[in-house]
Amino acid sequence: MISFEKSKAVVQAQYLIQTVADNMMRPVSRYFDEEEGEIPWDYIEFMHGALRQMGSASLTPDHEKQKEAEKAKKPRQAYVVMAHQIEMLSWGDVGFYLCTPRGGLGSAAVESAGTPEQKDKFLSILNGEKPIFTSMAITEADAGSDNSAIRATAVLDEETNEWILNGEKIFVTAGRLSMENTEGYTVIWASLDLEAGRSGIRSFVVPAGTPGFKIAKKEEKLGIRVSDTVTFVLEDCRVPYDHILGNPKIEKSTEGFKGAMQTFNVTRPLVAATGLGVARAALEEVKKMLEEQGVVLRDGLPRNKMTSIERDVIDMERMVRSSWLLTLKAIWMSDNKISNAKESAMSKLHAGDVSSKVTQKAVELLGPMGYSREFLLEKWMRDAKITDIYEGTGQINRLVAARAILGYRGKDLR
Amino acid sequence: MISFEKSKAVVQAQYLIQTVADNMMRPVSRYFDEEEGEIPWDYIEFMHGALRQMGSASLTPDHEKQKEAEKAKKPRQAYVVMAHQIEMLSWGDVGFYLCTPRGGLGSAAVESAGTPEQKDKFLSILNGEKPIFTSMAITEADAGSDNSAIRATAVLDEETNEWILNGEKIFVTAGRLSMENTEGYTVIWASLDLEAGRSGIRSFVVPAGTPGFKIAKKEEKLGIRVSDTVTFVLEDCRVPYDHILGNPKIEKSTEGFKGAMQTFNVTRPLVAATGLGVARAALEEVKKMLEEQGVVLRDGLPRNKMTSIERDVIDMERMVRSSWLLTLKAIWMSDNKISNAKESAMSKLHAGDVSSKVTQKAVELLGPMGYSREFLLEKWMRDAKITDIYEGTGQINRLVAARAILGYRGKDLR
Amino acid sequence: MYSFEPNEEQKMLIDVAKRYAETDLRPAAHEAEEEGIFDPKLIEKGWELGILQASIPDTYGGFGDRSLLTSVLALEELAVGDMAGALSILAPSLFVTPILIAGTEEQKTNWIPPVIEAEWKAYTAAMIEYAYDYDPNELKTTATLDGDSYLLKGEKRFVPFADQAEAIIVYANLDGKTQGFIVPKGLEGLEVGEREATLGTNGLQTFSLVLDNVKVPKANRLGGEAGHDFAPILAAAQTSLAAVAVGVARASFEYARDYSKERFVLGSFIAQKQSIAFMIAEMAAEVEAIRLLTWEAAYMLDKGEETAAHSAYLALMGAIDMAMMVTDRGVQILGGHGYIREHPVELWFRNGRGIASLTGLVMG
Amino acid sequence: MYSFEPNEEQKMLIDVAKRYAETDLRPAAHEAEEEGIFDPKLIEKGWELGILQASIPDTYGGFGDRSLLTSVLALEELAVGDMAGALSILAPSLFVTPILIAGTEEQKTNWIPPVIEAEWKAYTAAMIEYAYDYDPNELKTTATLDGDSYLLKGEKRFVPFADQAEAIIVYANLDGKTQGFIVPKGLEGLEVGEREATLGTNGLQTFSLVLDNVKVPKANRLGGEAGHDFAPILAAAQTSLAAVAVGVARASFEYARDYSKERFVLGSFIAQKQSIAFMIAEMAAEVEAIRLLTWEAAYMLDKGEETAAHSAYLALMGAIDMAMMVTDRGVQILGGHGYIREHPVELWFRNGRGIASLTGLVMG
Repeated sequence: MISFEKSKAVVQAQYLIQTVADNMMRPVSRYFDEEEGEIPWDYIEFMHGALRQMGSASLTPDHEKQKEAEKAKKPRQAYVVMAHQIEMLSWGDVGFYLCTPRGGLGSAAVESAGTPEQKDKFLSILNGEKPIFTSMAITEADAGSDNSAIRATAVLDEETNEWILNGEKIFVTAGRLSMENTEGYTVIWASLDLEAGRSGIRSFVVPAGTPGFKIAKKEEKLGIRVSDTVTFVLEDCRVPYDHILGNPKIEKSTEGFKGAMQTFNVTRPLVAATGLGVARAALEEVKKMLEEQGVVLRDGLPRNKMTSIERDVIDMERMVRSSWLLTLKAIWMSDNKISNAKESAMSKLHAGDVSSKVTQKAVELLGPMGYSREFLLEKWMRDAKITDIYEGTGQINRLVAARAILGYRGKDLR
Repeated sequence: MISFEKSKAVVQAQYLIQTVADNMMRPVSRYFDEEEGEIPWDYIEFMHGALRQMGSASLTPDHEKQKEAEKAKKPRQAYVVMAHQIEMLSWGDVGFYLCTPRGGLGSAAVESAGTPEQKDKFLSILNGEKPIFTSMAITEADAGSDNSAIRATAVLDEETNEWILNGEKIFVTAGRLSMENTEGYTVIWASLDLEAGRSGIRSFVVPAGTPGFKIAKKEEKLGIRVSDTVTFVLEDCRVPYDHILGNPKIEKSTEGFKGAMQTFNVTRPLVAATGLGVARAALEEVKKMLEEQGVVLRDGLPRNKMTSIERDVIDMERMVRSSWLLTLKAIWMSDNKISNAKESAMSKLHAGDVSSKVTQKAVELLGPMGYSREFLLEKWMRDAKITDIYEGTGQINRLVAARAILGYRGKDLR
Repeated sequence: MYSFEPNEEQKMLIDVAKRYAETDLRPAAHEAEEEGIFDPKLIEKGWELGILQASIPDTYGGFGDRSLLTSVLALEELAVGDMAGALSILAPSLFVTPILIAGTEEQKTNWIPPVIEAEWKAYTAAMIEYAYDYDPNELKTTATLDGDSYLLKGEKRFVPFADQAEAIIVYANLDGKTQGFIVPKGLEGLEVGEREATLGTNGLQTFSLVLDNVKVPKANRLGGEAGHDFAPILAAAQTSLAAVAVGVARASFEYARDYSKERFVLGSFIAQKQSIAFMIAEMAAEVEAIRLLTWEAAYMLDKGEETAAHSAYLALMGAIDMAMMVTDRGVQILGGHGYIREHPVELWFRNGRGIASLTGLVMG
Repeated sequence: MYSFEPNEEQKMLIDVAKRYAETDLRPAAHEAEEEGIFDPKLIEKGWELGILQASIPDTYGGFGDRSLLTSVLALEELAVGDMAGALSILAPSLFVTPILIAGTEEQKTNWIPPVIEAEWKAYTAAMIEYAYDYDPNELKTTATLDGDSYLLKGEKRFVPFADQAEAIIVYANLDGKTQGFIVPKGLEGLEVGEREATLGTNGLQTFSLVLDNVKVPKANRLGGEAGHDFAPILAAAQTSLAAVAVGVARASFEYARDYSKERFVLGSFIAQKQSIAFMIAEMAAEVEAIRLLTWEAAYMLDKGEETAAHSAYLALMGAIDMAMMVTDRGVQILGGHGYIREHPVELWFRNGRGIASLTGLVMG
């Protein structure tokens, strides 16, 4: 039965996180934007403690609870709750969200592709006393957003039963937090056999402090400056055999790779949610600031009776809302195990556009005030732009969505 | 020296044509739109007579005059004048413009690719007592806008020294006017050797009444209904040897084909001009109708002080004007023999977008009045849409422009 | 808890509407548009699907409770078939639904059953006015109290089936507020004008309607003496029009998608070109986004949520641009073939532009 | 007769500006932005190119006649190098040009030569105000006649080099009309506020400026007793800003174009993908379209055509959206690389958004 009602879990999560956002993010958003490289420990410690206490409201869906719900034939909503959490955290400050411990793409990869044993091992440590970060390293300098072009390698040393990883990964979000500032881990995508193409690609858990691993470079960015983005170099970096996520054998089919790609069906709408959180922040701030300047935004007028500003605000509002519904539907499908390659890519490409347009328009609507760093509007415009870039650019997501819509495979549409 | 001043020739042409538009086009625009298939003989006869008298203001650039100007080192402006004529005719009614005798793409092809003898022969007949139409037939059912995929063939019968043409051409503008209603001709693109690809493609003049030629189908269209669009079928259709435009030998290079493609460098901005004429008509009508309804359109406000309508009108205005300047520059380059593959494709893709957007917005701005067939706004929206489709869709023109910008050849970017 | 899955009843209705749209509406659409009339037999067949009847309680001759969400789901499917056809079939809803929403018990009992229980007959409504700034909340047609009657004065446009209507709900400005009035046929001063000629949707017969001090009994004011709140009626109209927009856009998207997979040029299908494929991906995303926005508005209206009217407004605002963007691309993807009337994309392109101006032409 | 070819003199100036932009401005841009200051030596070097001087008659120390078109051509080239750098170099033009356009002979003789004949010194203007609806034609800063003086009251923002300015043209609302006033440094009530921190263009040092009843002699009103028409000044500001927008956008377009031809992914250069190539084609077309619109405005202003002010306005309106569209795509085409500050596209993206709000920050 179609319903647009928020569950209690969602309402509660939103309420809690909004309080955090108001008190621990927004007041220091500007500071950490200007002081790129500083780590927001206050926020990290607080969130770690809070998430530990909340348990089920963790930013990583609790797969045990999901299973229980499944058994009890109750509707699953872990991902939907998570999407709301992420949206609200990003409404607070998307850079801070990316500095939220316990979550991160590394643990999401484990959750989605790991065996039950791996999940126990790699997800439970998130719940320790000290905050822990995880990250995921896919992109390589020459591969762009195309994950099938990965050149990092993993070779099994049969004597020690260890995987030997070699390669370089760029643009790793929270790479420093996961591997240098906390005792976390990263999930590295590498190939078991370069000749095997997609079918040879697997992901490997590499814990902080593993010999042969190092951080080579820290990027200075347009936005989300509080969140670190780094380059990893792996030189004969060894991890135990059971650190491979998924099937260690190369099958002729590309099922393994496809399985790994499933992760994206979850993460894409979640990334969409980050951008839409920022966009909503910008929309609300614009309305507030305009109101403070004496602008009355009338409701319900036909377009030909509106002012230009009223029209922009209405356009922003419907863009944000419709894009959010698209995102919710995609992630709801994940909760309900409905195949959603198309919907997740669509939500990402749509939210990428919407968050860029809305935040850029927000700056314009406040004139010189929008252009000033006195207000956060300009920051949000910089922050939001990443939505259309990471986890696959808008172009990659159009490719993925189009393939799903047209029933094409990679070779049919490049 | 950069100048945006209209020459006297332009001003005069605009004045004359506006009078024609006001008196002979606009009053019957609606009638001929509703009565698809009827031929506007009054307009045709009038224009033929008028153009005959005017001589230099003919819709086909007078290549003799161009040569004279060249010799005298005077600036050439025949194409610029023509672009203004076409824009103003299309401002009147673009369907009528397409029913203007003497001009047409057939004669443009002769002008651009013919030998001096061919020009004398095929251009002078336009100046006869009775109106004559010409057309150009390129598109084939399976080739889309890609002209290198032409499958129509031309074989030389060495005994009779005639070309034997076979094939089918669709979407021929003014095909019926040129081949059935008047004693005109069409220019058929065909291949001398299907194996030779682009380098084998040539164009051939086929006069009305040539045996083996027939009109197979007449299209009913979204817009430009007064102008006929037909399918040609050629079955062993024979034309004399000297009806081939350009070099009859197949060279290894694709120079021949490229030469033929040069025609588009002239025709693309001219087609852009048709769309921009319609767009200007819509813009002016919107302003007039809004004024009649008591709307005051203020000038010079920053966007954040405008009404939604004021902003739309300003946007329309700057789109039309900037697109027109882009078009003028491209066609000015043709007059001055500056290579303009990039500029001509850019003007076409830009005007295709602009004329669609502006005319669609015009309908919206008048609310239910815009949706009614009482006014011409809805017709212009239908008429304008062809701009982004014929003479290469917006997509093809993006390809052409991108190749020119990137220094790519066809194989580098498909 | 969120859910995006229609219930069983809705799925059945969607199915029925979809099948009818495919087998009856779509094949008849082109001729209906060209001839300016939809075959009455097809309208009757559509009426018999019971889409309107399904959301009228049995007290008034129907067989279900009103759910705008359910109506919207069916409406979208019908509009995928043909917009003019969908609007023709559901014209009586323009009359019945406002009475159901805002009428007195007496009005409901008197007026709804004769419409619902019979064959399709022309019942309709007159909301649209002829101005660039047409605004249902600020109509130029006026209602003035005159003893025991209201005098209606003004001109309405695009009134479906006005020429044969048994009764029409006329919306007019009464002291600054929009109110609906039940106007039976034959009243003095009620003049049906010319058949309208429009950019699209010509299969739906609409007319201008002049009200020259038409005298309507007080009892015919929607909601009786006390009148009614116009907001939920307008919101239903906006949401329904948004659903129609989604249907029209979906039709264009699906047609262009399929065409692009079959159109082979120069060694590949055009869908294999990024330029076409990306357009298609964007069309799909935008259709789905506005679709969900429309669903949400309908859901909230059904629940009577405070911000429901705003949601309906938002959905329509989104639908206006979405429909134009998608139907324009539908034509563009077909290229020259999109410009000829053999393919339906050109009709959808024309219908698509209507969404901006046609609030009040449909109500689910 | 139309022509799109600059004359010889213009070509030379374009060449000079382009070379300086390439070899000096562009390499310094990143550091200037990060440090918030442009190397004064580079500014001095740019000043010595004589771009402003070339459009000041020799009577006032320059070596040419004023041609906005010529200035616009040079300005675009400088802005291709760096927007903040271009604005820094030409800050004195904010002071000189309005005097040249609207000043009395005495004002011209007194004020122009000291600026023109010397090394670069901080002369500037204060037009921008801090409001969502900032409108040069309706300023909130006021000028009131008080005996032999005008009292200026209000707050200005984004005033280039206000901290070191020898003199500033302050624009204020005098009886509903915008008028410029020459305000030398050191007047009582003239308070330079904080260094501004902005989204982009941080290489240009700007400050807020509070005018607390600053007393300016009557003779310092631009145009003297009779005042002046503000329209040509505003039009010059709009056209110049549009030219800067074209420069910034061109920079982004050219960089993304070159990058896309060098970035090899999965067996092809990204420029060989239709999605990238089409973006590039659209960027090129839009940049060129607004470029010509800007040229036309400058040409018409030079000719003193009646509709010139409207053309300038139109050019800026077009430039606002063009700059944002193009610079956003510049980032997008570089993908992740576009988001890091090693590549300049992110700076252009930030500068690009400024065009909407910075009328009065540049005048050629």
